[in-house]
Amino acid sequence: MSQTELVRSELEPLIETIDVKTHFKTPRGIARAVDGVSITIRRGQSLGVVGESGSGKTVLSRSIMGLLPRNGVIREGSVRYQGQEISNRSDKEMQSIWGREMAMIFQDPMTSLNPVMKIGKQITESLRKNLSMSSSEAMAVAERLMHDVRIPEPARRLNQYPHELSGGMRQRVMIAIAMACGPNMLFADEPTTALDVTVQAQILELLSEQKRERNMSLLLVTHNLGVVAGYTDEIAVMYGGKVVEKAPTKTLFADTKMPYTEALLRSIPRLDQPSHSRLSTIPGRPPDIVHPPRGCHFAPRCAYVRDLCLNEEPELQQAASPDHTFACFYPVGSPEYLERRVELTRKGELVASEGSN
Amino acid sequence: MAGTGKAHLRDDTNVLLRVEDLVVEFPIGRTGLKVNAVSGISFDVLKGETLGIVGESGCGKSTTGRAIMQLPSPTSGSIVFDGTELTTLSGEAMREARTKIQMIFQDPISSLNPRRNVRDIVLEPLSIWKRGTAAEQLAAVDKILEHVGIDPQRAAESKPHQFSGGQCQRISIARSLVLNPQMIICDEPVSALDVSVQAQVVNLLEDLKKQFELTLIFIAHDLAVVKNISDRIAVMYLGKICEVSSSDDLYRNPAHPYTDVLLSSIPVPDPTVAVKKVVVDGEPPSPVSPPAGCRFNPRCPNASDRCRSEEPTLREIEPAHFVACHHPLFGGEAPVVVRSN
Amino acid sequence: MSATSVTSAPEDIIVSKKLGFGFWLCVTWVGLMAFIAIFASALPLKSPTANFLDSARGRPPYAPSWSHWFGTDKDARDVFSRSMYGARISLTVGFAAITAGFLIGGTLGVISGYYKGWIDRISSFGFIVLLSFPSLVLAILLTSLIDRNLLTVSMVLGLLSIAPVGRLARAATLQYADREFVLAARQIGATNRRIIIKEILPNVAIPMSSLALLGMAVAVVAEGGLAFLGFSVQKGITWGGLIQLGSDASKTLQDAPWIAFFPILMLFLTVLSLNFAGDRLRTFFDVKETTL
Amino acid sequence: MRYYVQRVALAILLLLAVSMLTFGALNILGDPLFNILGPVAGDVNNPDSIKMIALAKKEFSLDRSLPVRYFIWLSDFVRGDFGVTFSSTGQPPVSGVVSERLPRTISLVFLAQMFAVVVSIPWAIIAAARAGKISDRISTINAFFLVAMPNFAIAVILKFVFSLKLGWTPITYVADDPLRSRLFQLLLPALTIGLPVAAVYQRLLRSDLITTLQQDFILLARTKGLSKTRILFVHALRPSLFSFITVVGLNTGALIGGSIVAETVFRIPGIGSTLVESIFRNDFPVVLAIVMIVASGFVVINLLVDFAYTLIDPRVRR
Repeated sequence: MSQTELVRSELEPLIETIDVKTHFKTPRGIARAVDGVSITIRRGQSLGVVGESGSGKTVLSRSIMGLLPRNGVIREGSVRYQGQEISNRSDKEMQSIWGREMAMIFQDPMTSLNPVMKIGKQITESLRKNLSMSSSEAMAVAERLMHDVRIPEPARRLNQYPHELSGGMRQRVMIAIAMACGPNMLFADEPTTALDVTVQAQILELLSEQKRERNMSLLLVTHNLGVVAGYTDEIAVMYGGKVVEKAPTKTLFADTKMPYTEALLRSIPRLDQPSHSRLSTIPGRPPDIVHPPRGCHFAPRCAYVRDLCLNEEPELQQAASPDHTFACFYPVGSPEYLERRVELTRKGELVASEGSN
Repeated sequence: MAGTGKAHLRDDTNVLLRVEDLVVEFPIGRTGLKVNAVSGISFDVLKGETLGIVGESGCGKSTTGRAIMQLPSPTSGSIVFDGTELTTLSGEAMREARTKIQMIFQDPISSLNPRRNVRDIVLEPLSIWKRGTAAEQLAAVDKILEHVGIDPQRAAESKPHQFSGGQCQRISIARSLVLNPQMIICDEPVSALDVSVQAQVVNLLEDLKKQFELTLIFIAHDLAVVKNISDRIAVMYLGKICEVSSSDDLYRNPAHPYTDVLLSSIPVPDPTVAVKKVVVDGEPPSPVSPPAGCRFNPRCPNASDRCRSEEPTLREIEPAHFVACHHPLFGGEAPVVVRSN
Repeated sequence: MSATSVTSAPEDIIVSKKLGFGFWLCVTWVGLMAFIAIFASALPLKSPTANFLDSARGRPPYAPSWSHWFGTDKDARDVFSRSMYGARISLTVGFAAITAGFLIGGTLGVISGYYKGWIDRISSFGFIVLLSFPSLVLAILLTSLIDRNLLTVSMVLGLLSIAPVGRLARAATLQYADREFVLAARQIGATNRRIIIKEILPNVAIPMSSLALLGMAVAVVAEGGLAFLGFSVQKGITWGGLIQLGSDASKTLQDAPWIAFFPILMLFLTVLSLNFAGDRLRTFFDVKETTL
Repeated sequence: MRYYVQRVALAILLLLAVSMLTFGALNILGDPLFNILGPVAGDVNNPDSIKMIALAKKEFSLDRSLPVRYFIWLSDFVRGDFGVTFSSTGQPPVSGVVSERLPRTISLVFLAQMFAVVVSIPWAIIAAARAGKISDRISTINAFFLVAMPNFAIAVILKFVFSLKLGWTPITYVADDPLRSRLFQLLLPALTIGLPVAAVYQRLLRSDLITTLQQDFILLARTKGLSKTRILFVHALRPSLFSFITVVGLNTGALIGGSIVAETVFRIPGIGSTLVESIFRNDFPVVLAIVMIVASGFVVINLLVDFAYTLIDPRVRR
């Protein structure tokens, strides 16, 4: 690859989705799990997808990778990988992409490894299939991978079964499996949610190190804004199957536009607040994706709601800073927002801690 | 006898619960091995206080909570609640004593019987203890449901699965409140909930605590939540208490290396704060064969030979701040104890 | 959290939340059989023991005809009415056996699953001992030693169903006994008795009820097998006995297959209905469980 | 190792309990004296009868207490001495009758089991791979029909169709025929008892496979780029076999029960049909011996199944 080509490929999106919709047919009606999401991930970049349960973040990552079942699922929109349309490919055609080009790690390391297969075989399997390695070659690579993900005594571990390993070790094995064929794109679906906090930090560190060393792109799905803050370049906030705000990480935190993002940030208890500080909450519960509310999906829970929000759905719009989009009629900082804010403060409905920040 | 010490126990007339040398062990099948879930811990809770117990999975925090309720009874140790020793109570007396302490569990859905309607679930304690007439009981249940923000009308008609996780947790709280308990033990009450809902439940607990003059024990792995709700925090590691202090002090001045690790591992939702490098390797060892000496020594950056052989005891390093560590981050080395024998 | 929403969504599609037409059809068939079994003597049926010798048609057995829908057997008895009367013993024994099995096995299972400890060890060993005999062998052994009437045959089959029912009840109880809502009930001061009745039973009973239908199918087949070998109720008309009568000699089976085949059809339809209805009920409740 | 020792100890304990139960049932519910002497046993006024009763009591240790008789019988039994049969043609030892007929029953049960396993596994895999599609639904309905068909009914139907109408298979079993034709004669009986069991296996394995296929580790296997076939056979099959092999063990009991029916219908002199005949003949020692042998075989098979379990599930190994 020549120098110019390399530069071009750095700029070109690795993954690009346009208006992806994934709807499930359920007995209650159609569940709009992902409802028109367009995102772009460039080579070597990491995107954090953040949302509450039911926001569609996991379905989005599986839709991009083409892992969802075909029965009872309505899929629309376009997914491009290195410029190639892949959303219409069959499972069989995707097999050449899975493992080699894209890999995924899951939330629960207890259930994500085959309980009756030795660790070694689980790692070497894809090497042998995708890179046509011999058994001994693959074993040698597997041992190096185990070493890379900092598993002590890799040779011995290769001969063990998953139940003989701790949760953190299993998650490392899962990362080793994902890294085996050197994918360009890694999907990490809540990779640390099931882990203890000290182990979570180790795994996040490992992931970002692997990403850096391999110039790999990363899509990190999580409900924890703290996790994405330190480890991603860009963040997409999802709510009710849609991206409601997307921005480079620093911009998102410094210049939050969407009241939902703001509320989400504020409801996290922070260590630097004195104890017994009143936590700011979001009233109500996440929207029903089968029967979503009219207008802006967040409107029923939003403190800054106005008539327009209840009747019309806001489109994603460009913010002042580049690469920052949000879907709100009265974003944080707008005159209407400030007006309502003054009202709320007067009525004492804003808790003290919200004033600061 | 080397335990984790009792220096932090307070000699106060206001002490509602006093736990001393609590040990809980579970046999593993018939293998002869046992899980050392809790290995001799002591703590006390004053009336109206909130004690936070924090630690990673397997540190024995939930077991401690259940042992107080005698579900199951601890292997040894003393638990004095409101002047009564709970560990020696007979079945019937224990049944009655339990009503004064209530517990809320982690999984809001599993905490409620899926086959009963919600009002029935909240009514159950009153009907067991035959408090008041049927009409009075119903009125009391409706009132408490309103307190926790559940529509009594809906509760009368619905089964638990028709409510969200956060609402189920509110229902659990309502059930624990109807008997007017003095203390509520909250075992990871918000861990299974979304952040936005988590804050609602924490606020609700704070409100109810004031309204009903409750004493709380709040058990969780999330230090940020524990710190927010607690007055005093006990940090547990592998069945032992490492540090006890007021919650603000603990955050400002952690003394035990483990507390420090725990604090710095928490991801901060602010990209301008540089991510701290991981300061600890590995994972907590199995509670089946805990390490000798200080249980944190295999992972501790400050571990010395002394840590590997001698178990540290809790000592006060500044007013109301206790640590069980030979080489704490401040407050000086632990004095070498000369044994009389 | 979000992972469950993904995996549960496709499941919703496959398993419908209705019991469906097939279920009700099966229930109707079993209900009809039960009705006939109970009211057989009051219904306008030919006598099952009467001899319908028809000199014009020569020697019996007679093939099915307008007057004898299912034909007659060698003694010129009406196969249709005998098949109807056959439902009586088959269904009664099936029902009585599974009821006894549920009362004894279910109680033992719930108690041992809830209290665990030595009660559990003893009853579990008892279950394994009972299960160490192939069930038909044990049934033959016991029925051969007793005076075979409706009650004793039901009791023997009931005894056989204790162990399987007990083990299932125990497993179901174990599943719930450690759930938080049981702990919650204990901490509000509920007695063990109350917990078993109010918290455990409603949860165990519903999945078990679908097993009752499956269990009844097994008991009906077992009774048929016993009758076929000659070990069921003495001198009673049962489906198994009718089939045996129609197939004991190769010549009978070859020349007059209707004698055996109509009772086979009745038995088959009944067992199929019980199985199908039970299975529908099981998936129906399982779905409820996972959506909780 | 500890696990194996425990399991063997339990099996021995079980066999003791089973033997006590069988011996007890036959001696308490039944009347061994009547079994030996017939009506003479009740004729206590006739001096001849009294003499015979006394003789028989002595001969068969019936004058001893029940536990003593049990131990005498048990020690004989474990040494292979099953007593003598009460037959009109002298008193041949039971062991001879059993050793002549047992192999037929064993081959019948073995054939049926092989058939059921060999048919059900591919059937279940194909069905699970196409779960929810039309072909799967049809196969599910077929399985339902088979499960609902009692084996005595299948025996009658198969005999009617293949022996009587088509004449493909002989009506009776001829013990003197060469091995090949005897195996051929066992075909219909094996189908009789194997068919419904195959359907039971298929239903169970299919539903376990479907459950396994929804697990996260299958999703992980897919993201590795493995082919569907490899995922089915290498990843999904083995963890789905746990309850399958348990049920294969348990259903050996159903097959043994079925062999009683099949041997009766197809007139095969195996121990199943012998059991029925002996009961009608009140031949107490044969009944006792057969029930014990069958139960022991069943217990041993379930023991082997438990050991097989440790082969496929590493988590059980200690």
